[in-house]
Amino acid sequence: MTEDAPEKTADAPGQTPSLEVRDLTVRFAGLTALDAVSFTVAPGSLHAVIGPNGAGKSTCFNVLSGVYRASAGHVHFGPDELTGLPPHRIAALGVARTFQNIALPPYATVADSLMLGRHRLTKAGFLAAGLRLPSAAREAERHRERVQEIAEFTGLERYLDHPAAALPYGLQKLVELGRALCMEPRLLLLDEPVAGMTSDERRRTAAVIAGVREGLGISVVLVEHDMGVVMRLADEVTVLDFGRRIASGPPAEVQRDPEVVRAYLGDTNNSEDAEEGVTS
Amino acid sequence: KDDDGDTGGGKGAGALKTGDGVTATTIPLGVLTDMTGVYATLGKSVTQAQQLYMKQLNDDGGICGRKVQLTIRDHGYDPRKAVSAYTELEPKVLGFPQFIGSPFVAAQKKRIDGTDKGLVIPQAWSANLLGSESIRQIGATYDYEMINAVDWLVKSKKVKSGDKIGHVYFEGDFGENALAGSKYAADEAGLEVVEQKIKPTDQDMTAQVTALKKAKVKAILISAGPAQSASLTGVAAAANLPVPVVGNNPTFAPQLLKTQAAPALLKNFYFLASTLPIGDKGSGPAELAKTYSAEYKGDLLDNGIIAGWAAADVFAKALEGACKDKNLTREGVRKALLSMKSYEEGFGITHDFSDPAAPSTKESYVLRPDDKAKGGMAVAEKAFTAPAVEGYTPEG
Amino acid sequence: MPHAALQVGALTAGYGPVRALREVTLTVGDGAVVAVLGGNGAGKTTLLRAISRTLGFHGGAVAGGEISFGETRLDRLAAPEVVAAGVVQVPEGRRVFARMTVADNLRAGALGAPRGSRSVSLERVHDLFPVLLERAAQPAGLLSGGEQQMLALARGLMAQPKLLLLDEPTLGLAPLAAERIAERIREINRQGTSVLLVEQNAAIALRVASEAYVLETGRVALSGPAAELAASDEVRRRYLGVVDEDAAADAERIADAAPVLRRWQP
Amino acid sequence: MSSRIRIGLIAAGALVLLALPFYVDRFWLQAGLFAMAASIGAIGLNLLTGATGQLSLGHAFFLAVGAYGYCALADIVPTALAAIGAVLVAGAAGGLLSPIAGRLSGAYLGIATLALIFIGQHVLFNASDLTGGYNGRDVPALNIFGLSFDDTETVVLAVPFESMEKLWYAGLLLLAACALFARGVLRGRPGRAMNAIRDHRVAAGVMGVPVARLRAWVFVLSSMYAGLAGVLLALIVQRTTPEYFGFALSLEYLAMIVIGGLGSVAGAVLGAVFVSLLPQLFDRYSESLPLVSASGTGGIAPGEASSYLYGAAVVAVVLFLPGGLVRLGSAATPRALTLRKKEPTDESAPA
Amino acid sequence: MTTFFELLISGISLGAVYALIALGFVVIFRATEVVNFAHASLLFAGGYVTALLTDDIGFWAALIVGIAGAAVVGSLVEFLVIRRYRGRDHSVLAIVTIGVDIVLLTDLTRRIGTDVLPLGDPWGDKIVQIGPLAIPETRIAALLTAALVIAVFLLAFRYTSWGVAMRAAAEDREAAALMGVRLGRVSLSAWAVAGALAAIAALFLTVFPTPGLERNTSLVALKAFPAAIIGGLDSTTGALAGGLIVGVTEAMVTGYQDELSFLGRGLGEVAPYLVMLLILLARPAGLFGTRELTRV
Ligand SMILES: Nc1ncnc2c1ncn2[C@@H]1O[C@H](COP(=O)(O)OP(=O)(O)OP(=O)(O)O)[C@@H](O)[C@H]1O
Ligand SMILES: Nc1ncnc2c1ncn2[C@@H]1O[C@H](COP(=O)(O)OP(=O)(O)OP(=O)(O)O)[C@@H](O)[C@H]1O
Ligand SMILES: [Mg+2]
Ligand SMILES: [Mg+2]
Repeated sequence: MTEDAPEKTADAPGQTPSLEVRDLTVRFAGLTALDAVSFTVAPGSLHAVIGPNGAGKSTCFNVLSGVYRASAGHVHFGPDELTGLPPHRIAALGVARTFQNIALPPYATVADSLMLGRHRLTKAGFLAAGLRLPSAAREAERHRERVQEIAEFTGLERYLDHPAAALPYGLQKLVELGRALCMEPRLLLLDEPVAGMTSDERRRTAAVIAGVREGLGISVVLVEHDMGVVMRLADEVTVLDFGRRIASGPPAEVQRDPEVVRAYLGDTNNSEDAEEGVTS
Repeated sequence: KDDDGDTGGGKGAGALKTGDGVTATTIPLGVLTDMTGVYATLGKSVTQAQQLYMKQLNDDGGICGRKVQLTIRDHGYDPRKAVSAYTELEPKVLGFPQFIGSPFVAAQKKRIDGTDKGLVIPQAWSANLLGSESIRQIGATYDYEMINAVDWLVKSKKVKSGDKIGHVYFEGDFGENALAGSKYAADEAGLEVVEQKIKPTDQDMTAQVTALKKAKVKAILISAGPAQSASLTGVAAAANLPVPVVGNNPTFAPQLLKTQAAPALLKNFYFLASTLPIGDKGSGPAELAKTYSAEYKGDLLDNGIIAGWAAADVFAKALEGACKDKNLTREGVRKALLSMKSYEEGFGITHDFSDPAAPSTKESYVLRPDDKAKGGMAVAEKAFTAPAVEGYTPEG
Repeated sequence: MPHAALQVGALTAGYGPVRALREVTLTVGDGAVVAVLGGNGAGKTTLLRAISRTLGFHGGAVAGGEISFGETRLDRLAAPEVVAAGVVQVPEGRRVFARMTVADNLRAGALGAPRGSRSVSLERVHDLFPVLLERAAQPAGLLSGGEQQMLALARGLMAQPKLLLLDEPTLGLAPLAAERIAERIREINRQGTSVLLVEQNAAIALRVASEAYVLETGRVALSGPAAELAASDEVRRRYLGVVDEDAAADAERIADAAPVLRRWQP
Repeated sequence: MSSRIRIGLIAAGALVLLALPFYVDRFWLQAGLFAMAASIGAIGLNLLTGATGQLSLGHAFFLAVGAYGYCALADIVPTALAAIGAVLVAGAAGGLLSPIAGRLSGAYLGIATLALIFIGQHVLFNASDLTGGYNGRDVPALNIFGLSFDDTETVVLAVPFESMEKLWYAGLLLLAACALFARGVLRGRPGRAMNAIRDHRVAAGVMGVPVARLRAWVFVLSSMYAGLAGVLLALIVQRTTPEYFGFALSLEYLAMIVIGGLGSVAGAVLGAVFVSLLPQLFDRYSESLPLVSASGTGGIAPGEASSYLYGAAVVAVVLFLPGGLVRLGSAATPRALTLRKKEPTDESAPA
Repeated sequence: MTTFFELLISGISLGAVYALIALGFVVIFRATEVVNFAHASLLFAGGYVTALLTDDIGFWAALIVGIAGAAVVGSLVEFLVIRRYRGRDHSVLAIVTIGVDIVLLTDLTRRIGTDVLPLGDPWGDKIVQIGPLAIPETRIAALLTAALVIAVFLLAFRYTSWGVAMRAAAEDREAAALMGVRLGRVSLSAWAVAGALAAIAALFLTVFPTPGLERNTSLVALKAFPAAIIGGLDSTTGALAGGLIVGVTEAMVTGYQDELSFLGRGLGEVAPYLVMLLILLARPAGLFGTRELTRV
């Protein structure tokens, strides 16, 4: 009964393929959330997707991670076509994400939430776990160590045995990030990772994200409203508005793009916002 | 730990052989009844009647100088409770003058016949319990009742060869055993049976009546609960299908005569039973009715009382027999009962217990609802046996 | 409307063994906008829960101190009565009624308000957030994060509060939208509603607020006129993220201190 | 409670259980066996409803499949194989339901599975030649390598061993095995995935959990547990009757896991013991309860008294022990954590 | 052909009764997201009170009292039990209602004992003849009542503050409290209403063609489960549709039992569940139920 042995683990990290989004369109009853959006995430780069509320950023993530079906268009992750795959198959390809509205099991300990991230990397099925085969035990042991590592890296080690619901909002966000990292992803999708943090917490989290990129050399797609963080981390920015792409390019350019200013930043305060969270 | 064995009781009273919980002073009997489940109606009357009987018996000195002592367990028609209750009482008692719920009796059949061998009198008349020396029903089984019913319909010119008759019956042994009878008899009489199987949760018989009406039946047999027969008779009358409705055993309760269905029931309903009704003028029933009402004031009189009383009486007679044979054990009781060839308990029918494979009688009375009589029943035709029963062998 | 101020005196509250608030004292003068800053777990949300009497829903309780709004002692009331008293909270994390339509969410918000005035406040929130009118018939659960945030805010306004408690109202809002919220808060305030504003976006919070408090692990660490606080280094560095040298160095240290994650060899 | 004490207690308990057949009579053994069978079934249901959040009212059906499957198979293969076969058949039956089990959840799945019971009973009543119809079927005694679990007496240490005594040990063995297996599953990788599905279906999928498939498999597994429980029940009662496998039975199992504690093995067992022994105790001793008059003397009959108490007990436990009986002992598994336990102390709150 | 129509009619009229019972489930479910297994006993309570009083104070008065009585019982259940539950898991509350049901049923069956209690309704066994079709007046009354009551609730849920409050409370208690919803009152009122509905259902369940209230009456309430699910547990319209579907299916299958005998006899009770399964395969949330939303 190895009911869910991971389908595809041909993902030795390093040769991270590039992510190609082509003419992605998502329609819901009555509105078009994404309208022929295209962008490419170069291997190992950090690509930010920004835009006003309701622009379609999370919807885009939902398609990339298989939660929504695309009405039209394609998403290629290296050789694999993601559109139309169920979420767990996409996860098996090494795509991990965090959720904008926290999606953690409230009563499970942080440690367990992180271990869930290891699901696709582990094999123990009902029989192995039920009969407590030594193989399963060894496996669990090895992965617990790695979870510990990642917890330390994200600064969660103090909370490993706390139920997630008892943690303040900001920390829960961090747990989500940790859980995604535990999937040893090749592509990491972060939906507003620093929302609800004070600026030095933001700085710390930003450092973590940067560290991930340096350490693992994986691609990251970042949705964030904190321009400070975006400016600091992004190599490339795509701006959506009403589901359409209105601009893309390196952060500095995009930030000056009048369209973007009009639709998203608002000229009054972008300087101030830009200051926020900037370091080094 | 006691091993359900013949250890209980000393070898008192001369050479009297005792065992199975019988002591120098008491004869313990078990009662497995249902006073909270679907057969609560029956269970209450039977149990109270049996308690009354034993009280009188003990007041007259009991049996073999011993008092008979009933231990009652109410299983509420829950199989697991029933099994547990039997398991609990079996080691302690000589036998069971009452065991309601033939599925449970059937469930224990193996143990009763195999190891325990204590006399059990089920308050269920399904033929599939026949053929055991230890499980003995009193009265005709459901199938015989229905054979008689069909025979009576024919000879009283209510149906004739070639006609169709409907049979509405409960899923389960009661209904399906009755159906076996009606089908057999119908074949014999050249009739066709239109089957309508129902469940206790079906309380509105409109659809059934519609179907039977479509089939143009000339009479309807029913082996179900009181609610169903009331609904059936009522609807049939209302849907101008004015045919006789003939039920057997628990299909009628006097309470029905207080309901909407009363007129229809009084007009079209008949009822087969192998005892006189409690409301009968005959000495047996009348006396019982009197003493019972005296003991349990305000409690309704129904035929469950007679059934309970009769069972208690038969058991007592068997005990006396066993006492005479100086063998007051399960074996002794069984033997004694087998030797009772013509037993008349005063309810109008003679029973013969010598053949475990056959019911103690094949006779039935035809009764009718009667709002004046006690228990709401009066005899419409005295006991008879359909000629057809000769060729019939119950599948057991 | 009757003049009333929120008084929180020596409030101590927590969850089972956890003390989330210790001896917190704070005042929201009538018609004032007061900001509460603080890091994760500082106790900001707990403070609002204590005022709205919803700690019970989280296995928490007030252990000491008192809360009064004008004459009424809030800490003796049940949550709905607090609303009736005119103190309305817009909770952290939106908490919109996902399966109800946007319109019904707004009606739910108005349950606490006097009947007649509903249509008025409905218009107000609609021109505040036009998107809510477009989406009136859509299940709230299907709105985008930010749209849900707007709905939550609008729902709170429907009750026409005397005192509005906002828990991170700009969370997940685009800069422009956040700005608009800030303006609206001022506007609402001008119309006579006092506001207690818990906000991570200190820049906005301090701009909107007249006074501000800084909570750290359940204690009031700093408090005073917003302008003064905005000037203090501590606040500038930790909450405004404005970088001066040592802060930069400090940040560097953090960055280095943050252990790097090495690849996992299966 | 320190693990040493705990182990000590467990060992003591085990000894008592092993010794019981030498001291108590058939009634108690039977009651105990009912509890064991119930425990196995309840563990299965708890895997499904407690751990994966899939409400099921159809458990009785799978018990029936197990019980009748055993009888039917025993006609053609040795009883030992029949027992195993029955469990597999139950599992297969669960598998057949996967299109529903995989897609539905909550009350809808609950009542959808309720359908199984009525359909199942219909089949039991009508497929007479397989199920014996209303008569039910005699259950052939289990016979493993010549050791037969029937009522032929085998005297052990001067105590006659009949079916109950022998079954007792078989039951203990099975229960222990089932409990350990389930515990392993719950604490291992599958368990985490199951909880994830319960707590946040979408997130679980994104984390790489094949939601529909896992749900289906859990359904199969829990059906197999039910099947085994069914076989054991059949062996205890020695006769299968259709009435038994009804709605009430399913509710009973649901009550067990809730009373015991959702999602934990210990909980399932505690609940099963509670629910299956309580009514029997009440029945047996209800005469001696206050304001109860012995059966048939009018007033509150013992049967009634016991169902009053049973119902009240169910309510009381759920209301005053949210989280179930497991809360009483420290047998709580990590999964049964509440917010109350293990909160951050204020030191650990970040500055 | 007349047979078909007769069956159709009897099915619809029976279905109306199921619809009334199902509506009781729906109200509770919408207000508290609890599957209320105690509904059968509420129904029983209402019927019992009515039956007791009908001889002394006349039918209509008795009915009113019965409805009130059942409402009180419902409120008591909420006040004494449901309200005391501190957890948040709805399936657990369902178990509590099972416990409540056991207690109530035991008590009521004990009181009713072996009786069959007529409710003394004015319709009696009168029949309305429409061409070849005969319809009991009781059932016409049932159909009208069901339609009326359900319409009322449809509107109440949609357009009254009570309805909004109820739905809000069901979805997120804390948020509802923050809107000023008095959670206690809301669920209390829901249970009271469910009780009242149950009493009405009890009436039509026990009048002609059934002889009266008796200990097995409550079993019939089970049939409202598939009815409620088929329609969609949170939909009032669904309750009506579901009830009718169950009723008609049952009547048809019973009426054409001979033609269907290869499926085994007595299929009447099972058929509705089969229909339910089929419908659920197509629409996991029933015909009118709202699907669970997956938005992240
Ligand atoms: N399942 C759905 N059904 C209907 N409409 C939806 C659904 N999901 C999203 N939408 C709509 O699609 C639009 C885009 O939503 P999306 O969540 O992608 O916005 P976003 O860019 O993430 O905004 P925010 O920054 O506020 O999170 C929104 O208007 C939302 O209402
Ligand atoms: N339900 C709960 N059970 C136990 N502890 C809790 C609970 N909610 C919060 N806490 C603890 O109380 C303290 C304060 O939490 P609170 O949510 O008030 O912080 P906060 O300032 O709102 O943080 P954030 O800015 O992240 O929302 C934290 O240490 C947190 O761990
Ligand atoms: Mg978003
Ligand atoms: Mg907070």
